[in-house]
Amino acid sequence: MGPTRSCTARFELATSDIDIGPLREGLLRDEAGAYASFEGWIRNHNDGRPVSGLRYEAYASLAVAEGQRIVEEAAGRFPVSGVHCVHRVGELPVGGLAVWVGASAAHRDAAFDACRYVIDQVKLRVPIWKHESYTDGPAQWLHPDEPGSPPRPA
Amino acid sequence: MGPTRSCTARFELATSDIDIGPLREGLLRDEAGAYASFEGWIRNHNDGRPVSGLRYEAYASLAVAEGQRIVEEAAGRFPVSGVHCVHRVGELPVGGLAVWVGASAAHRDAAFDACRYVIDQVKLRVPIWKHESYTDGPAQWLHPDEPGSPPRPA
Amino acid sequence: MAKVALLYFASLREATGCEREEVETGAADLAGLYAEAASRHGLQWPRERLRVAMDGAFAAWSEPPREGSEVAFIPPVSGG
Amino acid sequence: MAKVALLYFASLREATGCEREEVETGAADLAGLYAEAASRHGLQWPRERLRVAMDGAFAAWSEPPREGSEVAFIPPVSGG
Repeated sequence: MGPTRSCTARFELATSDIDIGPLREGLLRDEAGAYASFEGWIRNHNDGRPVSGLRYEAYASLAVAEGQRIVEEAAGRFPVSGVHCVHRVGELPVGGLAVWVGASAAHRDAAFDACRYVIDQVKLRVPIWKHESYTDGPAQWLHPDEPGSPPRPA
Repeated sequence: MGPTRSCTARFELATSDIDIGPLREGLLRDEAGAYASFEGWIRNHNDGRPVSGLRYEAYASLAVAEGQRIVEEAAGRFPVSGVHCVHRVGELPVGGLAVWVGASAAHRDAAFDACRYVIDQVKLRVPIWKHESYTDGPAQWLHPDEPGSPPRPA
Repeated sequence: MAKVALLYFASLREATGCEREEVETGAADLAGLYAEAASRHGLQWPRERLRVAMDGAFAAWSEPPREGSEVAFIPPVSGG
Repeated sequence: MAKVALLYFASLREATGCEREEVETGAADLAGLYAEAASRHGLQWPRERLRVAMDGAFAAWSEPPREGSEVAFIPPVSGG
Protein backbone atom coordinates (compact mmCIF):
# COMPACT_ATOMS: atom_id res chain seq x y z
CA MET A 1 0.00 0.00 0.00
CA GLY A 2 1.40 3.40 -0.90
CA PRO A 3 0.18 6.87 -1.79
CA THR A 4 -1.75 7.07 -5.02
CA ARG A 5 -1.38 10.84 -5.32
CA SER A 6 1.91 12.61 -5.89
CA CYS A 7 2.97 13.32 -2.34
CA THR A 8 6.19 13.73 -0.38
CA ALA A 9 6.61 11.07 2.33
CA ARG A 10 9.96 11.04 4.06
CA PHE A 11 11.53 9.77 7.29
CA GLU A 12 15.06 10.54 8.45
CA LEU A 13 17.37 10.11 11.40
CA ALA A 14 19.44 13.16 12.39
CA THR A 15 22.74 13.07 14.23
CA SER A 16 22.80 16.84 14.84
CA ASP A 17 20.21 19.46 15.79
CA ILE A 18 17.02 19.43 13.72
CA ASP A 19 16.48 22.72 11.85
CA ILE A 20 12.72 22.97 11.45
CA GLY A 21 12.57 26.10 9.26
CA PRO A 22 13.61 24.39 6.01
CA LEU A 23 11.68 21.21 6.92
CA ARG A 24 8.46 23.22 7.23
CA GLU A 25 9.18 25.10 3.98
CA GLY A 26 9.65 21.79 2.21
CA LEU A 27 5.97 21.05 2.86
CA LEU A 28 4.55 24.33 1.48
CA ARG A 29 2.30 23.71 -1.53
CA ASP A 30 -0.01 26.14 -3.32
CA GLU A 31 -2.84 23.63 -3.06
CA ALA A 32 -2.29 23.06 0.68
CA GLY A 33 -4.43 25.12 3.05
CA ALA A 34 -3.43 23.36 6.25
CA TYR A 35 -0.21 22.44 8.00
CA ALA A 36 0.09 20.57 11.29
CA SER A 37 3.31 19.82 13.08
CA PHE A 38 4.40 17.99 16.19
CA GLU A 39 7.63 18.31 18.15
CA GLY A 40 8.87 16.12 20.98
CA TRP A 41 11.06 18.00 23.44
CA ILE A 42 13.17 16.56 26.27
CA ARG A 43 11.25 17.17 29.51
CA ASN A 44 12.93 17.95 32.82
CA HIS A 45 10.98 15.13 34.51
CA ASN A 46 9.72 11.64 33.66
CA ASP A 47 7.64 9.35 35.85
CA GLY A 48 8.20 11.77 38.72
CA ARG A 49 12.01 11.75 38.43
CA PRO A 50 14.18 14.81 37.62
CA VAL A 51 15.78 14.31 34.20
CA SER A 52 19.14 15.93 33.40
CA GLY A 53 19.37 14.83 29.76
CA LEU A 54 19.29 11.82 27.52
CA ARG A 55 20.71 9.90 24.65
CA TYR A 56 18.81 8.20 21.83
CA GLU A 57 20.21 5.09 20.21
CA ALA A 58 18.76 3.61 17.00
CA TYR A 59 19.09 0.44 15.01
CA ALA A 60 19.61 2.81 12.13
CA SER A 61 18.93 0.69 9.04
CA LEU A 62 15.74 -0.81 10.48
CA ALA A 63 14.64 2.50 12.03
CA VAL A 64 14.85 4.27 8.67
CA ALA A 65 13.03 1.43 6.88
CA GLU A 66 10.25 1.25 9.49
CA GLY A 67 9.97 5.07 9.74
CA GLN A 68 9.68 5.32 5.95
CA ARG A 69 6.95 2.66 6.01
CA ILE A 70 5.03 4.72 8.60
CA VAL A 71 5.11 8.02 6.65
CA GLU A 72 4.03 6.15 3.50
CA GLU A 73 1.16 4.57 5.42
CA ALA A 74 0.12 8.07 6.55
CA ALA A 75 0.30 9.34 2.97
CA GLY A 76 -1.88 6.43 1.84
CA ARG A 77 -4.50 6.80 4.59
CA PHE A 78 -4.98 10.57 4.65
CA PRO A 79 -5.30 13.04 1.74
CA VAL A 80 -2.09 14.95 2.47
CA SER A 81 0.22 16.93 0.17
CA GLY A 82 3.32 15.99 2.16
CA VAL A 83 4.39 14.30 5.38
CA HIS A 84 7.87 14.30 6.85
CA CYS A 85 9.42 13.06 10.08
CA VAL A 86 12.91 13.52 11.48
CA HIS A 87 14.08 11.76 14.64
CA ARG A 88 17.24 12.75 16.49
CA VAL A 89 19.80 10.24 17.74
CA GLY A 90 22.66 10.94 20.18
CA GLU A 91 22.91 13.19 23.24
CA LEU A 92 20.21 15.77 23.98
CA PRO A 93 19.84 18.30 26.81
CA VAL A 94 16.58 19.18 28.59
CA GLY A 95 14.57 21.29 26.14
CA GLY A 96 16.26 19.65 23.13
CA LEU A 97 14.22 18.67 20.08
CA ALA A 98 13.98 14.87 19.86
CA VAL A 99 11.52 14.42 17.02
CA TRP A 100 9.68 16.58 14.48
CA VAL A 101 6.67 15.65 12.33
CA GLY A 102 5.06 17.92 9.74
CA ALA A 103 2.13 17.35 7.40
CA SER A 104 0.51 19.62 4.81
CA ALA A 105 -2.88 19.02 3.19
CA ALA A 106 -5.74 20.78 1.44
CA HIS A 107 -7.80 20.56 4.66
CA ARG A 108 -6.97 20.46 8.34
CA ASP A 109 -8.45 17.04 9.20
CA ALA A 110 -5.89 15.26 7.03
CA ALA A 111 -2.98 17.39 8.27
CA PHE A 112 -3.81 16.69 11.94
CA ASP A 113 -4.60 13.01 11.37
CA ALA A 114 -1.39 12.31 9.44
CA CYS A 115 0.74 14.14 11.99
CA ARG A 116 -0.84 12.23 14.86
CA TYR A 117 -0.62 8.88 13.07
CA VAL A 118 3.09 9.31 12.38
CA ILE A 119 4.13 10.25 15.92
CA ASP A 120 1.99 7.50 17.47
CA GLN A 121 3.37 4.80 15.16
CA VAL A 122 6.96 6.04 15.46
CA LYS A 123 6.74 5.71 19.24
CA LEU A 124 5.31 2.19 18.92
CA ARG A 125 7.35 0.70 16.11
CA VAL A 126 10.62 2.43 15.26
CA PRO A 127 13.67 0.81 16.90
CA ILE A 128 14.98 3.80 18.84
CA TRP A 129 15.75 3.69 22.57
CA LYS A 130 16.03 6.40 25.18
CA HIS A 131 18.86 6.32 27.71
CA GLU A 132 17.74 8.73 30.40
CA SER A 133 20.00 10.48 32.96
CA TYR A 134 18.68 11.78 36.28
CA THR A 135 19.85 14.26 38.87
CA ASP A 136 18.85 11.80 41.64
CA GLY A 137 20.37 8.46 40.58
CA PRO A 138 21.92 6.32 37.84
CA ALA A 139 20.92 6.54 34.18
CA GLN A 140 18.77 3.82 32.63
CA TRP A 141 17.43 2.53 29.35
CA LEU A 142 13.69 2.99 28.89
CA HIS A 143 11.69 0.01 27.65
CA PRO A 144 8.00 0.86 28.08
CA ASP A 145 5.64 -1.91 29.07
CA GLU A 146 2.98 -2.73 26.55
CA PRO A 147 -0.51 -3.12 28.01
CA GLY A 148 -0.81 -6.56 29.58
CA SER A 149 2.84 -7.45 29.05
CA PRO A 150 4.77 -9.34 31.73
CA PRO A 151 6.93 -7.16 34.00
CA ARG A 152 10.30 -5.98 32.78
CA PRO A 153 13.21 -8.15 33.96
CA ALA A 154 15.40 -6.63 36.70
CA MET B 1 -14.04 29.18 33.53
CA GLY B 2 -10.31 29.74 33.22
CA PRO B 3 -7.06 27.84 33.62
CA THR B 4 -6.28 26.76 37.17
CA ARG B 5 -2.59 26.13 36.44
CA SER B 6 -0.12 28.85 35.53
CA CYS B 7 -0.30 28.77 31.76
CA THR B 8 0.10 31.17 28.87
CA ALA B 9 -3.12 31.65 26.89
CA ARG B 10 -3.04 34.36 24.28
CA PHE B 11 -4.90 35.40 21.12
CA GLU B 12 -3.84 38.21 18.79
CA LEU B 13 -4.69 39.77 15.46
CA ALA B 14 -1.72 40.62 13.19
CA THR B 15 -1.73 43.29 10.49
CA SER B 16 1.60 42.17 9.02
CA ASP B 17 3.25 38.80 8.32
CA ILE B 18 3.21 36.32 11.21
CA ASP B 19 6.75 35.38 12.31
CA ILE B 20 6.37 31.91 13.78
CA GLY B 21 9.92 31.42 15.09
CA PRO B 22 9.53 33.64 18.18
CA LEU B 23 5.92 32.50 18.70
CA ARG B 24 7.07 28.87 18.92
CA GLU B 25 9.94 29.80 21.23
CA GLY B 26 7.50 31.57 23.52
CA LEU B 27 5.89 28.19 24.22
CA LEU B 28 9.10 26.29 25.15
CA ARG B 29 8.99 25.08 28.76
CA ASP B 30 11.35 22.69 30.52
CA GLU B 31 8.37 20.68 31.75
CA ALA B 32 6.80 20.46 28.28
CA GLY B 33 7.59 17.33 26.25
CA ALA B 34 5.15 17.98 23.44
CA TYR B 35 4.39 20.82 21.04
CA ALA B 36 1.70 20.83 18.38
CA SER B 37 1.10 23.61 15.90
CA PHE B 38 -1.36 24.39 13.15
CA GLU B 39 -1.03 26.83 10.27
CA GLY B 40 -3.68 27.92 7.81
CA TRP B 41 -2.25 28.85 4.42
CA ILE B 42 -4.04 30.53 1.50
CA ARG B 43 -4.85 27.81 -1.03
CA ASN B 44 -4.81 28.36 -4.79
CA HIS B 45 -8.33 26.93 -5.07
CA ASN B 46 -11.57 26.89 -3.08
CA ASP B 47 -14.78 25.07 -3.93
CA GLY B 48 -13.29 24.24 -7.32
CA ARG B 49 -12.48 27.86 -8.20
CA PRO B 50 -8.96 29.23 -8.86
CA VAL B 51 -8.05 31.68 -6.07
CA SER B 52 -5.66 34.55 -6.75
CA GLY B 53 -5.50 35.93 -3.19
CA LEU B 54 -7.66 37.26 -0.40
CA ARG B 55 -8.29 39.79 2.27
CA TYR B 56 -9.37 39.15 5.85
CA GLU B 57 -11.50 41.69 7.66
CA ALA B 58 -12.19 41.51 11.40
CA TYR B 59 -14.48 43.17 13.89
CA ALA B 60 -11.28 43.68 15.83
CA SER B 61 -12.45 44.36 19.38
CA LEU B 62 -14.91 41.46 19.40
CA ALA B 63 -12.51 39.16 17.53
CA VAL B 64 -9.80 39.68 20.14
CA ALA B 65 -12.24 39.20 23.02
CA GLU B 66 -13.73 36.02 21.52
CA GLY B 67 -10.33 34.66 20.47
CA GLN B 68 -8.99 35.21 23.98
CA ARG B 69 -12.02 33.40 25.39
CA ILE B 70 -11.25 30.43 23.11
CA VAL B 71 -7.58 30.07 24.09
CA GLU B 72 -8.57 30.32 27.77
CA GLU B 73 -11.19 27.62 27.26
CA ALA B 74 -8.49 25.42 25.70
CA ALA B 75 -6.16 26.09 28.65
CA GLY B 76 -8.95 25.14 31.03
CA ARG B 77 -9.98 21.95 29.24
CA PHE B 78 -6.58 20.44 28.43
CA PRO B 79 -3.44 20.17 30.61
CA VAL B 80 -1.26 22.46 28.51
CA SER B 81 1.72 24.61 29.44
CA GLY B 82 0.87 27.28 26.89
CA VAL B 83 -1.48 27.97 24.00
CA HIS B 84 -1.24 30.86 21.56
CA CYS B 85 -3.09 31.87 18.41
CA VAL B 86 -2.40 34.67 15.94
CA HIS B 87 -4.79 35.49 13.08
CA ARG B 88 -3.80 37.70 10.19
CA VAL B 89 -6.03 40.49 8.84
CA GLY B 90 -5.57 42.38 5.55
CA GLU B 91 -4.36 41.26 2.13
CA LEU B 92 -2.70 37.85 1.65
CA PRO B 93 -1.29 36.14 -1.47
CA VAL B 94 -1.65 32.44 -2.30
CA GLY B 95 0.67 30.56 0.08
CA GLY B 96 0.40 33.31 2.71
CA LEU B 97 0.03 32.41 6.39
CA ALA B 98 -3.50 33.27 7.58
CA VAL B 99 -3.54 31.79 11.07
CA TRP B 100 -1.10 30.10 13.43
CA VAL B 101 -1.90 28.07 16.56
CA GLY B 102 0.69 26.56 18.90
CA ALA B 103 0.30 24.55 22.10
CA SER B 104 2.89 23.03 24.43
CA ALA B 105 2.16 20.43 27.11
CA ALA B 106 3.77 17.69 29.18
CA HIS B 107 2.18 15.07 26.90
CA ARG B 108 1.11 15.00 23.27
CA ASP B 109 -2.61 14.35 23.75
CA ALA B 110 -3.11 17.73 25.39
CA ALA B 111 -0.94 19.56 22.85
CA PHE B 112 -2.86 18.11 19.88
CA ASP B 113 -6.28 18.52 21.54
CA ALA B 114 -5.71 22.16 22.50
CA CYS B 115 -4.38 23.03 19.06
CA ARG B 116 -7.33 21.39 17.35
CA TYR B 117 -9.87 22.96 19.72
CA VAL B 118 -8.53 26.45 19.11
CA ILE B 119 -8.53 26.33 15.31
CA ASP B 120 -12.00 24.71 15.21
CA GLN B 121 -13.52 27.28 17.54
CA VAL B 122 -11.75 30.22 15.88
CA LYS B 123 -13.27 29.20 12.56
CA LEU B 124 -16.72 28.91 14.11
CA ARG B 125 -16.86 31.90 16.42
CA VAL B 126 -14.34 34.68 15.80
CA PRO B 127 -15.76 37.55 13.73
CA ILE B 128 -13.31 37.50 10.84
CA TRP B 129 -14.40 37.36 7.19
CA LYS B 130 -12.63 36.25 4.06
CA HIS B 131 -12.92 38.29 0.86
CA GLU B 132 -11.71 35.96 -1.85
CA SER B 133 -10.42 36.96 -5.30
CA TYR B 134 -10.50 34.59 -8.27
CA THR B 135 -8.74 34.37 -11.60
CA ASP B 136 -12.07 33.47 -13.26
CA GLY B 137 -14.56 36.03 -11.95
CA PRO B 138 -15.43 38.73 -9.41
CA ALA B 139 -14.28 38.60 -5.78
CA GLN B 140 -16.76 37.73 -3.04
CA TRP B 141 -17.24 37.61 0.71
CA LEU B 142 -17.38 34.10 2.15
CA HIS B 143 -20.18 33.36 4.62
CA PRO B 144 -20.23 29.60 5.13
CA ASP B 145 -23.57 27.89 5.62
CA GLU B 146 -24.09 26.25 8.96
CA PRO B 147 -25.56 22.75 8.75
CA GLY B 148 -29.31 23.02 8.22
CA SER B 149 -29.27 26.78 7.81
CA PRO B 150 -31.47 28.49 5.21
CA PRO B 151 -29.70 29.35 1.92
CA ARG B 152 -27.59 32.46 1.73
CA PRO B 153 -29.41 35.48 0.28
CA ALA B 154 -28.47 36.41 -3.27
CA MET C 1 -36.02 56.31 21.85
CA ALA C 2 -32.34 55.27 22.05
CA LYS C 3 -29.45 56.60 20.03
CA VAL C 4 -27.14 53.77 18.86
CA ALA C 5 -24.33 53.27 16.33
CA LEU C 6 -24.71 50.36 13.93
CA LEU C 7 -21.64 48.57 12.52
CA TYR C 8 -21.68 46.57 9.28
CA PHE C 9 -19.04 44.06 8.15
CA ALA C 10 -18.21 42.06 5.03
CA SER C 11 -21.21 41.50 2.74
CA LEU C 12 -23.49 43.43 5.10
CA ARG C 13 -21.27 46.48 4.61
CA GLU C 14 -21.41 45.96 0.86
CA ALA C 15 -25.20 45.76 1.02
CA THR C 16 -25.67 48.86 3.20
CA GLY C 17 -22.86 50.82 1.56
CA CYS C 18 -21.62 51.99 4.97
CA GLU C 19 -19.56 50.60 7.79
CA ARG C 20 -21.16 52.67 10.56
CA GLU C 21 -24.34 54.67 10.95
CA GLU C 22 -25.90 56.47 13.90
CA VAL C 23 -29.64 55.91 14.32
CA GLU C 24 -32.44 56.82 16.71
CA THR C 25 -34.55 53.77 17.38
CA GLY C 26 -37.76 52.98 19.15
CA ALA C 27 -37.18 49.22 18.79
CA ALA C 28 -37.90 47.23 21.95
CA ASP C 29 -35.05 44.79 21.33
CA LEU C 30 -32.08 44.09 19.05
CA ALA C 31 -34.30 41.92 16.85
CA GLY C 32 -36.48 44.94 16.19
CA LEU C 33 -33.42 47.08 15.59
CA TYR C 34 -32.26 44.62 12.90
CA ALA C 35 -35.72 44.60 11.32
CA GLU C 36 -35.55 48.39 10.98
CA ALA C 37 -32.04 48.25 9.45
CA ALA C 38 -33.01 45.41 7.10
CA SER C 39 -36.04 47.36 5.92
CA ARG C 40 -34.09 50.62 5.52
CA HIS C 41 -31.28 49.00 3.46
CA GLY C 42 -33.14 46.12 1.81
CA LEU C 43 -30.99 43.51 3.58
CA GLN C 44 -31.72 39.94 2.52
CA TRP C 45 -30.13 38.12 5.48
CA PRO C 46 -32.72 36.44 7.70
CA ARG C 47 -32.01 37.24 11.34
CA GLU C 48 -31.60 33.50 12.10
CA ARG C 49 -28.36 33.44 10.07
CA LEU C 50 -26.83 36.38 11.97
CA ARG C 51 -25.52 37.01 15.45
CA VAL C 52 -25.62 40.34 17.21
CA ALA C 53 -23.08 42.09 19.43
CA MET C 54 -23.50 45.14 21.64
CA ASP C 55 -20.49 47.16 22.82
CA GLY C 56 -17.99 44.49 21.77
CA ALA C 57 -19.67 41.44 23.31
CA PHE C 58 -22.13 38.97 21.82
CA ALA C 59 -25.71 39.74 22.92
CA ALA C 60 -29.17 38.14 22.79
CA TRP C 61 -31.65 39.38 20.18
CA SER C 62 -34.12 39.91 23.03
CA GLU C 63 -31.96 42.55 24.77
CA PRO C 64 -33.08 46.18 24.45
CA PRO C 65 -30.69 48.53 22.64
CA ARG C 66 -28.72 50.55 25.22
CA GLU C 67 -28.52 54.33 24.82
CA GLY C 68 -25.15 55.26 23.28
CA SER C 69 -24.16 51.69 22.53
CA GLU C 70 -22.47 50.24 19.43
CA VAL C 71 -24.40 47.38 17.85
CA ALA C 72 -23.00 45.00 15.18
CA PHE C 73 -24.93 42.47 13.09
CA ILE C 74 -22.53 39.56 12.48
CA PRO C 75 -22.91 37.49 9.30
CA PRO C 76 -21.48 33.92 9.27
CA VAL C 77 -17.74 34.13 9.89
CA SER C 78 -15.04 32.72 7.59
CA GLY C 79 -11.71 33.18 9.36
CA GLY C 80 -9.00 30.54 9.71
CA MET D 1 24.76 -25.13 11.08
CA ALA D 2 24.44 -21.46 10.04
CA LYS D 3 26.86 -18.64 10.70
CA VAL D 4 25.02 -15.43 11.76
CA ALA D 5 25.88 -12.08 13.34
CA LEU D 6 23.81 -11.07 16.37
CA LEU D 7 23.15 -7.39 17.17
CA TYR D 8 22.28 -6.10 20.64
CA PHE D 9 20.81 -2.71 21.48
CA ALA D 10 20.05 -0.64 24.57
CA SER D 11 19.66 -2.73 27.75
CA LEU D 12 20.29 -5.95 25.80
CA ARG D 13 23.70 -4.58 24.84
CA GLU D 14 24.34 -3.68 28.47
CA ALA D 15 23.37 -7.22 29.52
CA THR D 16 25.51 -8.99 26.93
CA GLY D 17 28.38 -6.53 27.11
CA CYS D 18 28.67 -6.49 23.33
CA GLU D 19 26.90 -4.85 20.40
CA ARG D 20 27.68 -7.58 17.85
CA GLU D 21 28.81 -11.18 17.98
CA GLU D 22 29.30 -13.85 15.31
CA VAL D 23 27.93 -17.26 16.18
CA GLU D 24 27.51 -20.70 14.61
CA THR D 25 24.07 -21.99 15.38
CA GLY D 26 22.14 -25.20 14.89
CA ALA D 27 18.88 -23.55 15.98
CA ALA D 28 15.91 -24.43 13.75
CA ASP D 29 14.37 -20.99 14.03
CA LEU D 30 14.98 -17.47 15.39
CA ALA D 31 13.20 -18.42 18.62
CA GLY D 32 15.79 -21.14 19.18
CA LEU D 33 18.57 -18.70 18.27
CA TYR D 34 17.32 -16.31 20.98
CA ALA D 35 17.10 -19.17 23.51
CA GLU D 36 20.79 -19.94 22.86
CA ALA D 37 21.81 -16.29 23.25
CA ALA D 38 19.69 -15.85 26.39
CA SER D 39 21.27 -18.92 27.94
CA ARG D 40 24.83 -17.88 26.93
CA HIS D 41 24.47 -14.34 28.36
CA GLY D 42 21.95 -14.92 31.14
CA LEU D 43 19.39 -12.60 29.46
CA GLN D 44 16.23 -12.05 31.53
CA TRP D 45 13.94 -10.78 28.76
CA PRO D 46 11.19 -13.27 27.89
CA ARG D 47 10.96 -13.68 24.12
CA GLU D 48 7.33 -12.48 24.21
CA ARG D 49 8.51 -8.94 25.09
CA LEU D 50 10.98 -8.76 22.18
CA ARG D 51 10.74 -8.56 18.42
CA VAL D 52 13.29 -9.98 16.02
CA ALA D 53 14.74 -8.62 12.79
CA MET D 54 16.84 -10.36 10.15
CA ASP D 55 18.93 -8.38 7.65
CA GLY D 56 17.24 -5.08 8.53
CA ALA D 57 13.60 -6.21 8.33
CA PHE D 58 11.27 -7.46 11.04
CA ALA D 59 10.97 -11.25 10.94
CA ALA D 60 8.86 -14.02 12.49
CA TRP D 61 10.33 -16.07 15.34
CA SER D 62 9.47 -19.19 13.33
CA GLU D 63 11.82 -18.29 10.45
CA PRO D 64 15.08 -20.24 10.22
CA PRO D 65 18.30 -18.23 10.60
CA ARG D 66 19.75 -17.55 7.14
CA GLU D 67 23.43 -18.29 6.55
CA GLY D 68 25.44 -15.04 6.69
CA SER D 69 22.53 -12.96 7.96
CA GLU D 70 22.45 -10.27 10.65
CA VAL D 71 19.89 -10.91 13.39
CA ALA D 72 18.77 -8.32 15.99
CA PHE D 73 16.68 -8.92 19.10
CA ILE D 74 14.62 -5.77 19.63
CA PRO D 75 13.58 -4.79 23.17
CA PRO D 76 10.55 -2.48 23.61
CA VAL D 77 11.27 0.82 21.86
CA SER D 78 11.19 4.27 23.50
CA GLY D 79 11.73 6.81 20.74
CA GLY D 80 9.68 9.96 20.23
